[in-house]
Amino acid sequence: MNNPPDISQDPAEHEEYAHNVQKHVKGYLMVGGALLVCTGITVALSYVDFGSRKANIIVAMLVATFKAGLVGAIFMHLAAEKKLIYRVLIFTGFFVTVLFWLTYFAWYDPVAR
Amino acid sequence: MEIPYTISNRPDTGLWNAKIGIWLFLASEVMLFGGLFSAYVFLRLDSPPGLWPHGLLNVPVGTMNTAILIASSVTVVLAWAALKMRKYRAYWWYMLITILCGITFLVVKLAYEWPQKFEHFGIYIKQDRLEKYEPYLGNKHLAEKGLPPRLEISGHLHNHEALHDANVKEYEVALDPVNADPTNPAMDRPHFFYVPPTEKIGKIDKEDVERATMFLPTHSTYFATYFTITGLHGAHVLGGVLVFIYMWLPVSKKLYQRNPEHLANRVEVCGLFWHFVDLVWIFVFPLFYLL
Amino acid sequence: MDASTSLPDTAGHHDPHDHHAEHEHHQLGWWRSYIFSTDHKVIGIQYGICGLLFLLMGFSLMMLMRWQLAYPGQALPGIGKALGHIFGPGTMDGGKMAPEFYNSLGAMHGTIMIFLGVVPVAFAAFGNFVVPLQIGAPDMTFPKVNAASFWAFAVGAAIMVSSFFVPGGAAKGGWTSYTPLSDLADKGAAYHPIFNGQTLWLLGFIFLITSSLLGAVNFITTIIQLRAKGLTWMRLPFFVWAQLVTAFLLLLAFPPLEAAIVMQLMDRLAATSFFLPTGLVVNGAQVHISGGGSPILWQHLFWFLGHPEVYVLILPAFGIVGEILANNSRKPLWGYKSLVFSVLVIGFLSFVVWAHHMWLTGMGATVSAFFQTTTLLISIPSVIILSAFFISLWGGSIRFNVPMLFSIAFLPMFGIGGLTGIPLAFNSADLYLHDTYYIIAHFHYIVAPGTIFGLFAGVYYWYPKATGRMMSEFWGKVHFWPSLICMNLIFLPMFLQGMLGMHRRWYDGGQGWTIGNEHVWGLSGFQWNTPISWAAWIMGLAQIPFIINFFWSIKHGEKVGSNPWQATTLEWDAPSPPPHGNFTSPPTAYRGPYEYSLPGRDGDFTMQSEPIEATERTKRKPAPETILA
Amino acid sequence: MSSCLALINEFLGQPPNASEHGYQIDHILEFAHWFMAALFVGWSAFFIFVLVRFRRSRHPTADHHGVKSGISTHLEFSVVLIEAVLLVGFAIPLWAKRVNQFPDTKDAILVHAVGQQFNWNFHMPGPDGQFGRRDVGLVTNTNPLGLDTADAAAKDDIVALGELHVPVDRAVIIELSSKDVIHNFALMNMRIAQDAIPGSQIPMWFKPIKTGSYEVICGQLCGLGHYGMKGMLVVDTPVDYQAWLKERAELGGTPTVPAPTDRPPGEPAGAGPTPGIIAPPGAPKTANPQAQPAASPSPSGE
Ligand code: HEA
Ligand code: HEA
Ligand code: CUA
Ligand SMILES: [Cu+2]
Repeated sequence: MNNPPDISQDPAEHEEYAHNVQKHVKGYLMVGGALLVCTGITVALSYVDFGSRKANIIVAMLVATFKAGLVGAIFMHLAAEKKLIYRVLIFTGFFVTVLFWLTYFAWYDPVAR
Repeated sequence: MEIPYTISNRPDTGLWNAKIGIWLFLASEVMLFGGLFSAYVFLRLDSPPGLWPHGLLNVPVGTMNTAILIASSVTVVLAWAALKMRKYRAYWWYMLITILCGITFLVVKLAYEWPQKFEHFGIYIKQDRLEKYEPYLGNKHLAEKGLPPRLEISGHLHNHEALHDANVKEYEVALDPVNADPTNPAMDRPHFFYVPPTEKIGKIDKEDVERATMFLPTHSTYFATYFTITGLHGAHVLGGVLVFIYMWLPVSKKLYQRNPEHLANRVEVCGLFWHFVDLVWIFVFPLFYLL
Repeated sequence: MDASTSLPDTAGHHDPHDHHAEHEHHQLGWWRSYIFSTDHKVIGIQYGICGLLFLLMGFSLMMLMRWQLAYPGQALPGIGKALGHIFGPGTMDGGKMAPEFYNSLGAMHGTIMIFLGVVPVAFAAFGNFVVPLQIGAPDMTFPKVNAASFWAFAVGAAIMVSSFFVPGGAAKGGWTSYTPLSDLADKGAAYHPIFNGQTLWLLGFIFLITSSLLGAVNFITTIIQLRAKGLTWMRLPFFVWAQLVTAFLLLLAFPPLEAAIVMQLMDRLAATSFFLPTGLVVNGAQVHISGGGSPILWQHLFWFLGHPEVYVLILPAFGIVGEILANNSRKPLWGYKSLVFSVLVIGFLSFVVWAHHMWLTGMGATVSAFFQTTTLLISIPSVIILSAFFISLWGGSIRFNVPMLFSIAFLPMFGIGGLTGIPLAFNSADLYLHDTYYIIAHFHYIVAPGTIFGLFAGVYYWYPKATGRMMSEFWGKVHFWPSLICMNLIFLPMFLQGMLGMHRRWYDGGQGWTIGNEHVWGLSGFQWNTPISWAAWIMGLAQIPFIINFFWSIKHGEKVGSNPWQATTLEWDAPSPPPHGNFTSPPTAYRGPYEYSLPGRDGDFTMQSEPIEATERTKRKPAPETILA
Repeated sequence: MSSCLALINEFLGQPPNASEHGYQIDHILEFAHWFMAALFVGWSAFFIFVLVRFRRSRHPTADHHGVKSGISTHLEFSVVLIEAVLLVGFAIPLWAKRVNQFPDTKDAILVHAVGQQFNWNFHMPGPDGQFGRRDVGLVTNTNPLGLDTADAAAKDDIVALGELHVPVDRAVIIELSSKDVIHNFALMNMRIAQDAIPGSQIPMWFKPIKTGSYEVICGQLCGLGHYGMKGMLVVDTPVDYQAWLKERAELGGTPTVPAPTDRPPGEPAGAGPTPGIIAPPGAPKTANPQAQPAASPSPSGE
């Protein structure tokens, strides 16, 4: 979904503009609801035994990532942002992954006999 | 010459300055919490079986706090939208709700959750003395079920003098349900609702104790990460609240009258920050409360 | 999609802050316009002076250490006793340096040089002063944030320096502050729980990091948003590119260290065990902590910053040298595109090589293979950059003024430092070289005769822009030659010491060790310390002409116009010194940054702001620009 | 061939190698150094020529375009190529051998080395080949390793402070750990080094091929005594080695050198845990005469 356009300096257009934003407001409320539901789901799932704790962690992280996605995409308008910001975030994402993955990897692969 | 693009977009980037600024700042924030979370992973992987506690935190309260943060995130966008629609009153109310949400979150954390931990007492038993406390630990039962062993006996400390008085030879603890009735299958998984310690008093010889502390950061790497990350997160919440208060005060009304779009931009920028704080919590909550 | 995009930027006039800014230079008193100013030029100069003073300070600490290394255990004549009183008991009692004071000096030398010296000068000072001018901007995008950044730096620096005077003295764990050592250091009866060296080091860092982050955000936004009309990305001066990448390195590499620092603070203040494993026995006594932490975790988080940081030290120098080479060889930088490309690649790769500082921490075959590969990969762009610089000189008409002297000296010096990085990149070779003076020599060749010379070059080059006056050429040369010679006398022998196997952070200068007494080139490893130290002290003297020249020229230097070097980039359009708001009228860029000696024009330089004439279009061939050559 | 290569390392003062794998490491160093030298000389020559040829007085008007050939591309590729060869051909396999192909523990000498401020403790399993149990709870000045004497396996264990003997021509596997902070067990002549990190036990191996005694350097800043943290590795003939084992065995689990307790110079009274035992530089740690470094005044001037 798109972001509400910036208001124009011209008061004449103001009417339908406000209306335009109004539409988005509904969306925001829905997303909020969705997030609350997901929170409930996360809690519930943590009491379901998926066999191993690993499995439980993975499931919980998937839900969390989904929620994070919603917040980012809708509340933070990432669904439709400028290229520039995407670029910055892609690099950041990459480096943060590197930080996680490589430290884990280094932990996982020590000198051994 | 004035600094251009403080309010309106630079044509070729399609962005105004502060918007880029905040996103760059958030990028660095991602790396900051990235560092902390990678530490969490590192330490959790390192911890031997039984040494990474579970179910010590108060899930319903945590859930409530999560809900509060999410709600506040919604109200922030609404506040921003209201400004876009030039409805100052609505903006004012949404902002107020946001602020209150933020404050509630902080109060719950600092005045309720943390203190509840601080007064809880945990005792790690020496490896070679574990059998002696089998009635409190129920490790045989756990072993049968293939669950990690319990190394800690927790509850409320009765004889506080034991902490500093060397003559007191044992700790008397009002046991947590888990230790009061360890073999009860209901205890295998953490409770949903917080259950206070039972009346049952457990006695533990100091000789058999590996370490005994309140649930402070020093208690374990688990609580160390928990307090550090939630603490830092709390600091962010506080910062957000303060800025929001500033933008809710009459000062910003003046700015609104002078140039509503400018106020809208500011709210958008702080909103982005607030959503990020919310987003961090979305990961903190399951990692510490549930898993 | 934005209605307002199309509209002229009128809204700005309503904004109170811009109003405020507009009035600033009319109304503000001395304090607001010179001390608490938000003008990027003033802030740049503030950063510059502080940074240079800190360089001097870091150097002075090192000159002290060099005494101990050359004459271990002997009382420092003259000032020795006095220093003992200044730094308090247990530091230099009777002029004799105590081991932990040596460690303090070492750690603080590293910290001060890197974080209070080079970063503020190379990134903050030149970045602040030059970048907005070079992109034709009136100021930084967020002037207030800019000022905040400087004051955060000032606080952090104050904390760092003050830590010398708390009981027990400044941090002793090396600039790397490896845990558990620094977790356990400076604790106990003799130390204050908070006002002790290590804790203050950590606290100071939090401010320094904040400062860098604010600065980085500001730089990037400025470069993206405030480029003058017509100044497209490929028309940016190379220096701006270098600063942009540097800013990104600081922005994304510092936070993980900040996280680590918060954790170490917790370890020290809240008795957590982030970096402390179970079962520590220190000095015969068991340490009572929960344990379960990991010492290696600190190293990962530290070097995740640490390596990008070293490129933070060199990239601005690359930028400065590039500008000056082009200007004084009177021809464009050769392979501009490949230069830009290389800088970007360096920036990117520097995030995936950090573990090459941790070869000996018990790294498995796979991980080390990965990091060896990336480390070698990252050396390639540096090779490309240096080659491009060398080749740029070919066919030039080279002027040997002081900025140029320092710049051309930079090239081989960096070359040596960089090349000696290559054996370190192979962990099996590093097995032998790790933690020896070879490492010290490796990186000093890069940061001292490299970066520091780059900074000197920059100071001499942009000084007239900042003050409207030149620094003295003669005294500049008196500064240059001894510095160049001494630098090499200092650091070349360190390679020999390193190959001998002499290790760093040795309070006794290797005197007590067999290898320290083996001979190479006529002197024993230990004896080599003496000529090195003398060279260092003489180089100290060689800085005096610079310092005098620097301050004297402010009032008495030869007055010059806005473009004394006949350079092409936009900053030379602004009057010197530039007024508040920099440009009398918003500049426009019509061409690339280095239009020197254009064929078929009388002058040997054409400013970026000169419109392209019809005659030119036909005559002009595009300069050869390919990615890899 | 390799001898002339070797010149450069000797020329730079590298002490002779005394371990089986050492020469491979030296090869990489030699190779790298020649490579660097070539680049440096080549570029410097070009550099100086350019500076002279194109100085303003000699070449008043610059040429806007400059070099057109892609020569540098070839140069850069050759750099890449050589680095690649060094990496894939030498470095990676060599490291893999160090960390993945440990010699069979049956015919290797097994030692646990435990670093502490500022000394090395060595623990050998003795005839039974079993390491006795160690417990930090039992650590005392006379029992620096906290060896559990009650444990049967510990009965015949050999504990030595500061000095380790090994027989020549037999692989040695040293498992490194530390009691307090990170140290680094560096044997320059053996071309081997490895961090000793508290909380983890990291193995490292080499095969000495020359008898003699070699200093063990602590290659990681570990506090104010770091510079004096010296161990001694004595490579014996098999006969001498047996003699030493016997002598140690008689002494039982206790270390010969009584753990020193004197506080280091200039150390604030009652300071925290970090400072510990400190050996004045030059102080011999062993009876072995060769091991004596040239006598020298202690750094604190006494
Ligand atoms: C600005 C600082 C800087 C720069 C740019 C570099 C650049 C490089 N560094 Fe350096 N390094 C440090 C600062 C720097 N380093 C510091 C401070 C330490 C020690 C930290 C500590 O432990 O305290 C260190 C330590 C260090 C180590 C760890 C050693 C150890 O602790 O065991 C390693 C290992 O791989 C390494 C490798 C490299 C490599 C491969 C490069 C490459 O990027 C180099 C690439 C450059 C070239 C290949 C030169 C190319 C030039 C030519 C080909 C032209 C030659 C022409 C002439 C000479 C005329 N460095
Ligand atoms: C940017 C980084 C930087 C710089 C520039 C330097 C510069 C120098 N360093 Fe530094 N050094 C380090 C970073 C740096 N060092 C680090 C990180 C370590 C490791 C620390 C550790 O062990 O943890 C180290 C360690 C180190 C050691 C090893 C100590 C040990 O291991 O025991 C030695 C030994 O000689 C040394 C010497 C020198 C010398 C002689 C210079 C000289 O080149 C100094 C040159 C400086 C100048 C020429 C200053 C010029 C400035 C002015 C004159 C200002 C003028 C002022 C005004 C105009 C206002 N350094
Ligand atoms: Cu042990 Cu340095
Ligand atoms: Cu590095």
